[in-house]
Amino acid sequence: MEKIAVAENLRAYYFIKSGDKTTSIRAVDNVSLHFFENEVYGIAGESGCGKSTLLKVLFGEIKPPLKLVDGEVVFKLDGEEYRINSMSLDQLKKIRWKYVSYVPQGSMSVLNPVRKIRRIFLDVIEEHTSMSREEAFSRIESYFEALGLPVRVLDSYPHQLSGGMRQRVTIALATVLNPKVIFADEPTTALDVVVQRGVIQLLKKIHKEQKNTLVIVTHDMGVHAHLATRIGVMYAGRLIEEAETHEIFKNPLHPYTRFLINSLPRFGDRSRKEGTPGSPPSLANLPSGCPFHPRCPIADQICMEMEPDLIEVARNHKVACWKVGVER
Amino acid sequence: MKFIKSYLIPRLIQYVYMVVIGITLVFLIPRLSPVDPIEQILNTRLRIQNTTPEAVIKMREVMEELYGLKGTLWEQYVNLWKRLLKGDFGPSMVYYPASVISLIRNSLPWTIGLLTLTTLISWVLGLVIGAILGYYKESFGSKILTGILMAINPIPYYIFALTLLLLFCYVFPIFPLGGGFSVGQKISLSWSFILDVIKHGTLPALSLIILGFAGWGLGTKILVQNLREEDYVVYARMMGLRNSKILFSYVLRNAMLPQVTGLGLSLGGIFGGAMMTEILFTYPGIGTLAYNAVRANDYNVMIAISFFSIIAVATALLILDLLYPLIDPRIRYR
Amino acid sequence: QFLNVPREQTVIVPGPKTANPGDFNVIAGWKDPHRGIQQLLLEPLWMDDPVRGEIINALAETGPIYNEDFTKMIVKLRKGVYWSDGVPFTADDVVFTVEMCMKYPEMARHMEFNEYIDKVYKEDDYTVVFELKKPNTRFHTYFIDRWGYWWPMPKHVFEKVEDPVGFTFNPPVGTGPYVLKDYDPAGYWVLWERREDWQRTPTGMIFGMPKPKYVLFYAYETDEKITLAFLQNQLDAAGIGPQALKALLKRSKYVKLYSDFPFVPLVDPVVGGITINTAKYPFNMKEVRWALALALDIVKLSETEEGNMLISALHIPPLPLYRKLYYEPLEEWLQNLTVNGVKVYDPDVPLKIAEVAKRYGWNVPDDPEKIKLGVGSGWWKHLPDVAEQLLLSVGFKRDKNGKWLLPNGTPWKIQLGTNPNDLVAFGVAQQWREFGIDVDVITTYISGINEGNFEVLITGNWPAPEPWGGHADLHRTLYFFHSKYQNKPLGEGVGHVSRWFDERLDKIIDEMEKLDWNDPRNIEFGREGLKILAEELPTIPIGTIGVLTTALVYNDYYWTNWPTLENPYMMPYWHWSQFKYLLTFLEPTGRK
Amino acid sequence: MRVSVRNLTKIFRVGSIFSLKKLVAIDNVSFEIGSGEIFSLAGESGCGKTTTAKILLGLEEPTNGEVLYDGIKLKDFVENEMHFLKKVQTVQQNPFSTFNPFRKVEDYLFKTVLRFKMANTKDEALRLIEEKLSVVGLNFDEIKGRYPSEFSGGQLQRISIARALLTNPSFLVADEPVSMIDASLRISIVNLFRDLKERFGISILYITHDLSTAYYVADKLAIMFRGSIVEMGRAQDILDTPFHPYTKLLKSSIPVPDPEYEWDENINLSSTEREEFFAKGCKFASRCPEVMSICRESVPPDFDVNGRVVKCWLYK
Amino acid sequence: MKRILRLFFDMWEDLRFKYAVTVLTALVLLSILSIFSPYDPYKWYVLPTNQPPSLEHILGTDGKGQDIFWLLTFSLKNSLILATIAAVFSRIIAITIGMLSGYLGGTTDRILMALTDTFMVMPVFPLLLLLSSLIKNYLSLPILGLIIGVFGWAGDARVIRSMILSLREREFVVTSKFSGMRTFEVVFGDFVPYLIPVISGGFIGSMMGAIGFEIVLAILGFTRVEIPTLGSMFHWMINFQAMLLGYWWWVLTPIVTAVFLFTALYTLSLSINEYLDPRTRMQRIGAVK
Ligand SMILES: Nc1ncnc2c1ncn2[C@@H]1O[C@H](COP(=O)(O)OP(=O)(O)OP(=O)(O)O)[C@@H](O)[C@H]1O
Ligand SMILES: Nc1ncnc2c1ncn2[C@@H]1O[C@H](COP(=O)(O)OP(=O)(O)OP(=O)(O)O)[C@@H](O)[C@H]1O
Ligand SMILES: [Mg+2]
Ligand SMILES: [Mg+2]
Repeated sequence: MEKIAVAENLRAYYFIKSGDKTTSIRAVDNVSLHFFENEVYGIAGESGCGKSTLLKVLFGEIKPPLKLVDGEVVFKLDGEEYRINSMSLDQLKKIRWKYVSYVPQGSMSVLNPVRKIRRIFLDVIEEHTSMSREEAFSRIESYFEALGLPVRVLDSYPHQLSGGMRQRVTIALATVLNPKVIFADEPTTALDVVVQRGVIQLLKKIHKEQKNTLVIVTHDMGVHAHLATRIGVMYAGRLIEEAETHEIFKNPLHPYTRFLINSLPRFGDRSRKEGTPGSPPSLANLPSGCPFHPRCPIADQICMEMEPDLIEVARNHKVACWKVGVER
Repeated sequence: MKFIKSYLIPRLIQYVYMVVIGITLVFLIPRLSPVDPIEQILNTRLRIQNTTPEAVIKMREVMEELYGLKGTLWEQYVNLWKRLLKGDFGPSMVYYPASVISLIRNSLPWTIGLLTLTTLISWVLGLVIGAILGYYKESFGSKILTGILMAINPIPYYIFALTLLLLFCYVFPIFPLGGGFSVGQKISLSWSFILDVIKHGTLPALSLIILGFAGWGLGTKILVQNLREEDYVVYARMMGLRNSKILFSYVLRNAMLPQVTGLGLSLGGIFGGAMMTEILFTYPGIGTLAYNAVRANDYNVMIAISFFSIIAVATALLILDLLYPLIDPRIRYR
Repeated sequence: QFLNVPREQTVIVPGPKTANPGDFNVIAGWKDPHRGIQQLLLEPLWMDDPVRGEIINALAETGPIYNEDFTKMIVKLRKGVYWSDGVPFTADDVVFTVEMCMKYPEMARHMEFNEYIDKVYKEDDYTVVFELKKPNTRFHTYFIDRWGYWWPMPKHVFEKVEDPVGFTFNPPVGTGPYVLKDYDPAGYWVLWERREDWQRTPTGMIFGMPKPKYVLFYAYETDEKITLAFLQNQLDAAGIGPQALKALLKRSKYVKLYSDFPFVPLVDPVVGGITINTAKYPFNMKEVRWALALALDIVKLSETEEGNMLISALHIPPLPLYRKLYYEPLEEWLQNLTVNGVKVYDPDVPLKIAEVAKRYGWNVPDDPEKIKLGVGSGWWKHLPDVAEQLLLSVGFKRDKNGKWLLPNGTPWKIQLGTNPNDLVAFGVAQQWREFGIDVDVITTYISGINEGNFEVLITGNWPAPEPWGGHADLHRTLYFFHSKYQNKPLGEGVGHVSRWFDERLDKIIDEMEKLDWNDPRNIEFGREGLKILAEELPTIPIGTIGVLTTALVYNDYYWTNWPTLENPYMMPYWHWSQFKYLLTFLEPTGRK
Repeated sequence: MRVSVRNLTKIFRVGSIFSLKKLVAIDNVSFEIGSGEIFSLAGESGCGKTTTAKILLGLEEPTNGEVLYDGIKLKDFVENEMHFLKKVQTVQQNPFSTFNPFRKVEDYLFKTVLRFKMANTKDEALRLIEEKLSVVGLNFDEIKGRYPSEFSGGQLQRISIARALLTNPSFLVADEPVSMIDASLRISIVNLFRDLKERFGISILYITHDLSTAYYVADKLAIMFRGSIVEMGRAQDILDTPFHPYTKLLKSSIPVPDPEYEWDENINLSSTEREEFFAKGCKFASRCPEVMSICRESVPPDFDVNGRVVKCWLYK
Repeated sequence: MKRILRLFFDMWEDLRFKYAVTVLTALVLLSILSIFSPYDPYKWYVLPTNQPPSLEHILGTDGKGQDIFWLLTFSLKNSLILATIAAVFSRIIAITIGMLSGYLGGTTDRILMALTDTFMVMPVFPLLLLLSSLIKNYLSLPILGLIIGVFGWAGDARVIRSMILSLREREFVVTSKFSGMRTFEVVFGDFVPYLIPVISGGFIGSMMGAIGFEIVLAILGFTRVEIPTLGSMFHWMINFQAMLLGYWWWVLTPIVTAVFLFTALYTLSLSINEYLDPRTRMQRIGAVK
C-alpha cells in the first residue's frame, strides 16, 4: 500500500496571552503518523485531547492562536509531493477539494444560510474545475443520485434540511470532486442514532466507490468499529496507540485504551464496568513523564519521570507506554 | 390563508397600535405643555398693527374655533381622529387657510427625491465599502480608510455641509447656492430642467451621502468583521473559494440582512425630512416645514408631519417584515 | 448664472420662504405679505413713511375728511388708477373690500371694522363714506399701510369667488407697479415684473417709473448664504448680522452701507429694550426698575455689538421726526431728571459708544453731530451706587458674596427671556450678574407672555408699542398702557405686557382721543406721556437689541443710488411696503 | 419516592401568539416510577423526552393529565416550592451549560445547602458539601474558588450530581446526563446512578437516547416516539427482544463497538423532522418496514404483550 | 478590584482601547480642569475678542471675549454630564422594560413591547425639537439629558428582552432554581453578566447620541445656549460667522474635540464589545501574539 500522507513530529500549540504571560496549550505534541491510500483511519480519544487540532494541522489550516511549532505534513498526490504547511494560500487552493478535503465538526453552521445548496456546490465546482455551468449541474445531480440523496434537497436552503440531511450534504460537498484524502471531524456527533447510521452508511459508500483515504475523528468507538480500518488513539495531544481496528478492539495495549474499550456497555451484559479514574489533564499544564500516569493503575516511577515514545510492539501495532510490550 | 391568519393579521394589529399610540403621544405632548400656539400669531400681529386689546380677545376666539382647539382634551382628541381618518389635517396656523395637506404636498416630492436617492446611494456605498473594509481589516488601506470614516462620522452635519458650501459655491463656484432649480426655469421633463435640478441637488446630496456613507460603512464593517468568523465563511475559505466570491456571496449577502432594517427605518424616516440640509442649502422639503412649524407652534403641521412620519416608519417596518423572508430564506412567516 | 432673467434689469432682494407659495390672498388669514405682495403688488390708501416722517397719499387723493364729532369719515380716491388686469380702480373696490372684511372673521381688520363701521358706501366713483357707530378720531389709521395689513382688493375678482377666504388669488391682480411673473413652487422665490402701464398706479403717478424691470425675492435663509450670494452679486440688498457684515466688507468692494456708523440703520420706528412684568414682585417697585437700569453700563453694553448700537432713553425711537418733536424739547428735562437726588442722564453716551466702535476698528465719523445723528441721544449713567441705594431703600440686602437678596431674605434671581443670539440680552445679563443679581437667561420661546408669564424680556415684545414713525401722534404708543386694558389680573390678556398703568397717563390718552390726529396739541400730550414713562420706567428702552442689530447693506454692482442716512429719500427696506417707491429712485450701473 | 404520570399531554402552540397551529409534543403518556427505581426514557431527538422531564420538574405546565408524587398532585406539591425542590432534584444534559460560567461553582453548592436549610452554619455546610462530593469522588479543595470553565466535563457533571444530592432528594430527573461526556467518563457517571439507587434508594428518571447505557442501568425502560410511548417494560426484556418496529430500528442503529458487526440493510431517513408530528395514524407509518394499511388510518392503542406495553397494530 | 485591574490591563493590549482610554482620560481631565479656570464661563466680554492662539490664550479667544481653552473645559464637562445623564436614564428604562418584559412575559410583555415598538417608530428628531421648544423655561442640562434619554431606549430594550427570553431557557437558570436561588439572585447572577456587553455598548452609544443631539439642537438654538456645551460652542461659532471670518482656532476647537470624543467613544465601545465577546476575544489575543 502506498502512503498518501506522512506527518512527522507534529507539534502544534495554541498560544494564549492573558495579561503579561503567555500560556501554550500543547494540543498536538510530537505526533507522527501516516495514511495509506484507500484506507479509513480513525482517530479516537476523549474530548479536548487535540483531535480536531491534529486534523486542522493535517489539512494545513493553521491560524492564530494555533501555531505549528515543529514537524511537517507531506502529501504525495499524483506523484507530486506537497509540503502542506509551507504552502501559500494560493498554492493550497490548488490542492484543496480536488485532492484533499475536509468535513468540519458541526455541520449545522458551515453552510451559507442564504444560499441554496445547489449554488454552494456550484461555487465549489466552478472554483476548482473548468466545468461549464450545465456540466456542473448535471454532475451535482448525478452525484446526489449516486449517493442516494434526494435531488430536491439541492433547491433548499440549509435551514430547511434536517440535521442528518445537512450533515450528509456537507459530506457530499466535501467529496463531490472525488478527492484523494478526506478529513472528517466528528461527522456523526450530536446526531440521533438512527440518523447517525445513515451518515455512517453514506461515508462507507463514498469510500467504497471513490477509493480515497478517509480520516475520521470521533470519540464514539462504535462509529470507529463500523468505519475504520486503522485506529489511532490520542491522549493529551499525543498519539498513544495505533493499530488496525480489530487489533485495537481485541487487544488494547495502552491502559487508557483498555479503559476505553472495556468501559463500553454492551447489550446482554449488565455486569459492572469501570470508567477511567480521575479526569483528563489540562493541556496547558501537563504532568511530567507519561501524561496518563496520574490516572494509570499500573504506573510506576519511570512513568512519572520520562515520557514513553510511540513504538511498534507488534506488527502494525504501536503503543506509547513503558509497561507494555517488548523491552524498551 | 395560514399566512394571513397567523402572520399578517397579528402584524397588522401591531401596525395599528404603533400608529395609534404614536399619534396619541404626538397629540399629547404639545397639549400638555403650557404653550399656546395662537398667542404667537396674535403676538406677531399685535406688534405691527394697532389692534385694540378687545379685538385681540375676539380674534383668539375665532382662531380657537378654526384650529380645533376648543373643548376638553378628550373632545379635541376624538376630533383629531375624526379628521385624520378623513385625511383632513386641518388648516395650517401660519399659512391659514392653506390646508396642511397642501403644504406637505408642496414639500414632499423634493424631500423624497433627494433623500431616497442619497439614502440608497450611501447605503449601497457603505455596504460595499464597509464590507471590503471589514473583510480585509488587517490591511493598511482598510485601517486608513476606517480612520478617515471615523473622523468624518462625528463632524456635525451643519459644519460639514457649510464647508462644502464654502468650497464649492464660493472658493470654486461650481454649484448654485441653493434652491431646487434655477429661477425662471419652467418645471418640465426637458433635459435642461433635469440637468438643472441635478446641479442644484448635487451639493445637498453630496453632503448627505458622504456623512451617511461614513455611518453605514462603519456599521457594515463591524458586522462583516464578525461575519468573517462565521463557520460558513471560514469553511468557504477552506473550500478555497475566491475572496471576491466569499466577500459578495457569503459575507455581504449576510451582512445586508441587518442593514436592510436600518435602510427601511431610514427610508421611513425620510418623512422627517433633512432639516439641516434643507435649511443650509435652502433646498425645498419637509424638513424646513417641520422646523418652521415647531418654531411657530403650528400644531396641525406638526401633527401631520409626525403622523406621516410614524406611518412611514411603521409601514417601512411592515413592508420590511413582509419582504424579509424574500431576502433571508431562514425567516418564514412562521 | 442660475437666473433665467436679465440680471442687469433685475433687483434681487431677500425674501421669506413660504410653505404655501401659490397663495397670494393676503387679506385673508395671517400669511406673510412680504414676498412682494405688499411691496409691489398692492397699494394702500395711505402710506406711512418713518424715514421721511410723513404720510403719503397713495390710493387716496387726500387725507381723511372727518365730520365734526368724528362719526363720519370721507375718503377721496385717486383718479386714473387701474388694476393690473386693466379694470379701473374705483370706490366700489374699497367698499367691497371693507364689507368683505366685515363679513369674514379671518380677514384683516374684521374686528375693528365691525366695532366701528355702521355703514360704508360710495358717494361717487371716487368718494367713499364711512359712517361710524361711535366717534373715532383715528379711524383712518386702520387704512394706513406701514408694514402691510389692509389694502383694497379688486372687486371684480373677489366678487366672483365663492369662498374668498380659501381663494388663492393666483395670479394676483393689484394696483401696484408690478405683477407676478413667476414663483417657486417650493416657496423660495417670487419673481415680479414691472407693469407695462406702471403710469396708471399710484407709484408711477407720485414717483415715476420703478427702474428695475424685474424684482426677485429670494430666500437665502442663513447669513452665511446671504453673504456668499452677496459676494457673487446674486443679491442687491440684505440685512445681515455684524459678523457677516465684517466678512462682507473684507471681501467685496461693492458693498454699500445705509449708514457707516453705526451700521444699524435708524429707520425702524421701534425701540428695543427691557420689558418688565410690573405685575410681578419685585418689579412692581419703581426703585427696583430704576436700579436695574442704573446697574447697566450702556457703553460697555455696546461692546456686544462692537459699538454699533442705537440708543434711546425715551420710549420712542430717535427718528428724525421724533428728535425734532420730542427728544430735543425734552433734552433739558432729561438732564435735570434725578433719581434719589442724583442726575441720571448722560447726553454724551453716543460719543462714548463711538469710541468703542473706533476701538473695534469701525469707520467712525469725527463730527459729534454726525455721531449723534446715527447713534441717537443720551442714556442713563452707569450708577451702581445709586442702584444699590435704591434696592437697599426698599429692603433688599446683599449676602456675603455680594449677591442680592430679596427683602424676605431669599436670593434674587431674574428670569430673562430672549432669543438665542441676542448678544445685547446676554450683555445685560452679564452686567446684572456683575451687580450681584442672579440671572437665568432663557433663550427659547416663552409662552403666555400676554398672560403675564414672564419676568423680564429682551425680545420683540418692545418696551413700548411703536408710534407711527411717519406722524407726530404718539397715541399709538401710549394707549396700550391705559388702565382699562392694563388693570387685569395675571393670566388675562392685556394691552402692553408690562401691565403697568398710571392715572396721569390715562388722562392724557383720554384727552388725545378727543383730538384730531393732526391737532398740534397731541404733541404736547405726547411729551407729557413720555415724561411719565421716563420717570416711572415701567420698561427700560435701550435702542437696538439683538433682533434689530442688523446692518443694512446694498450691492452697488448692478444698481446704485440706494437710500442712505444722508440721503434718506425713502424707507430703505425691501420687506416694507414702501419698497415700490424706493425702486423708482434706483439707477442701473449698466454692468453686465 | 413513587412517581405516577397519568395521561400526560403537552401541546405547544407553534409560531406567534395568535397562531392556531398546535404541536403535540407529548401525547397521552402514562408511566409509573417506583421507589428506588431507575426508569429510563429513550427515543430519538425531539420525541418529547425533555418536555416530559420539564413537566415532572414543574418547569412546564401540562396541557392535560396529571403527575402524582407519592399520591400528591404535582400542583399541590409545587405550592410549597422549597419543599418540592428539596425532594425533587435534577441533573442536566450538558455539564458545560449547567453552571453559569460567570459564577463560581461552589456558589451553587453553598446556596443549595443554605437555602434549603440543610445546614445552619458555614462549617456545617462545608461538611455536608465535602460529604456529597466524596460520594461522586471529588473533594472540596479541588473545587474551591474555581469557575466552571476550569473543570472538565466529567468533573462538572459530578459536581452537578453532588449538588443535586445535597438536599437528599427522593427523586432525581436526569435529562441525558451523559450525552456530552466522553466515552471513558460516561460509565463512571452511570455507575454513580446505580450506586445512588442502591445506597440511598433514590428514584431516578434517566433520559437518554443511548440505549446501551439504558440497558446497563435502567430497571424499566420506555421508548418514546413522536410524543408517545411506543414500548414500555423491563429494560433488559425490551432491548433483548424489541417488539415495536421503531424499537427494533433504534436498537439496530446503535453502532456496536465491535468491528465484526455489520448492519444488514440501508435505512431510510425522513429529511424533514416536522412532518411526522402532524401525521394522523401511527406516526412511524411512513418509514415502518412492516407498515399495514390500518397504521396510516388510526393511532394504535397500547397493547399489553408479555407484561410490556406496545403501541403497534402488529400486536393486536 | 484585582480582577478589574487585570481586566483593564488585558484590554490595554488592544490598540483601540489604548487610544480610547487615552483620549477619554485626556478629555475628562480637560473637563476637570474647568475647576481651575480663571474665567467664569458665564461672563462674557472679559477678554479682547477674536484673538488667535497665543501663549496667554492657547486656543485664542472667541467673539464673546472668552478664552476658548477654558470655555472648552466647561463645555466638555457639561456635554459629558449631559451624555452620562441621558445614557444612564435611557439604560435604566431599557433594562427595566427589557427585563420585565422578558421575564414576566404574557400581557406585561405585550403591553411593554407595544410601547417599545411605538418608540421605535416615533419621529425622534422633530419630537426632540418640539419638546425642547416646549419646556424651555426648565430646559437645564439634566432635563435635556432626560429628554434625550427618553427617546433612546427602545432598541436596546428589545435586545435585552430577547436576550432574557433566551437566557431564561438556559440550563443554568434551572440549576439556579434548583439550588434554591431567588429571582433577584437569578437576575443579577445569571442574566446581568450576559447583558453587560449590550448594556455597556448601549451606554456608550447613547452617550454619543446625546452629545450629537445636543449639538444639533444647540446649532438650531433650541437649547439654552448660554450654558457652555459642545453644542453651544458650535452655536456661537456659527452665529459669529467664525467660518466666514476665518477664525480657524474658534472653528476647529469644537470640531477637533468632537471628532476625538466620538472616535474615542466609538473605539471604546468596539473594543469593550470585542473583549467581552469570547469568540472575538480569542481571535484578538491570537493576533497580538
Ligand atoms: N482556538 C483555540 N484557542 C485556544 N485553545 C484552543 C483553541 N481551540 C482548541 N483549544 C484547546 O486545545 C485543546 C485541543 O482542542 P481540540 O479541539 O483539538 O480537541 P478535540 O480532541 O477535537 O476535542 P473535541 O472532542 O471536544 O472536539 C483543547 O484543550 C482546547 O481547549
Ligand atoms: N417551548 C416549546 N415551544 C414549542 N415547541 C416545543 C417547545 N419545547 C419543545 N418543543 C417541541 O416539542 C418536541 C419535543 O421536544 P423535546 O425537547 O421534549 O424533545 P427531546 O426528546 O428532549 O429531544 P432531544 O433529544 O433533542 O433533547 C420537539 O419537536 C420540540 O421542537
Ligand atoms: Mg474536536
Ligand atoms: Mg432533550
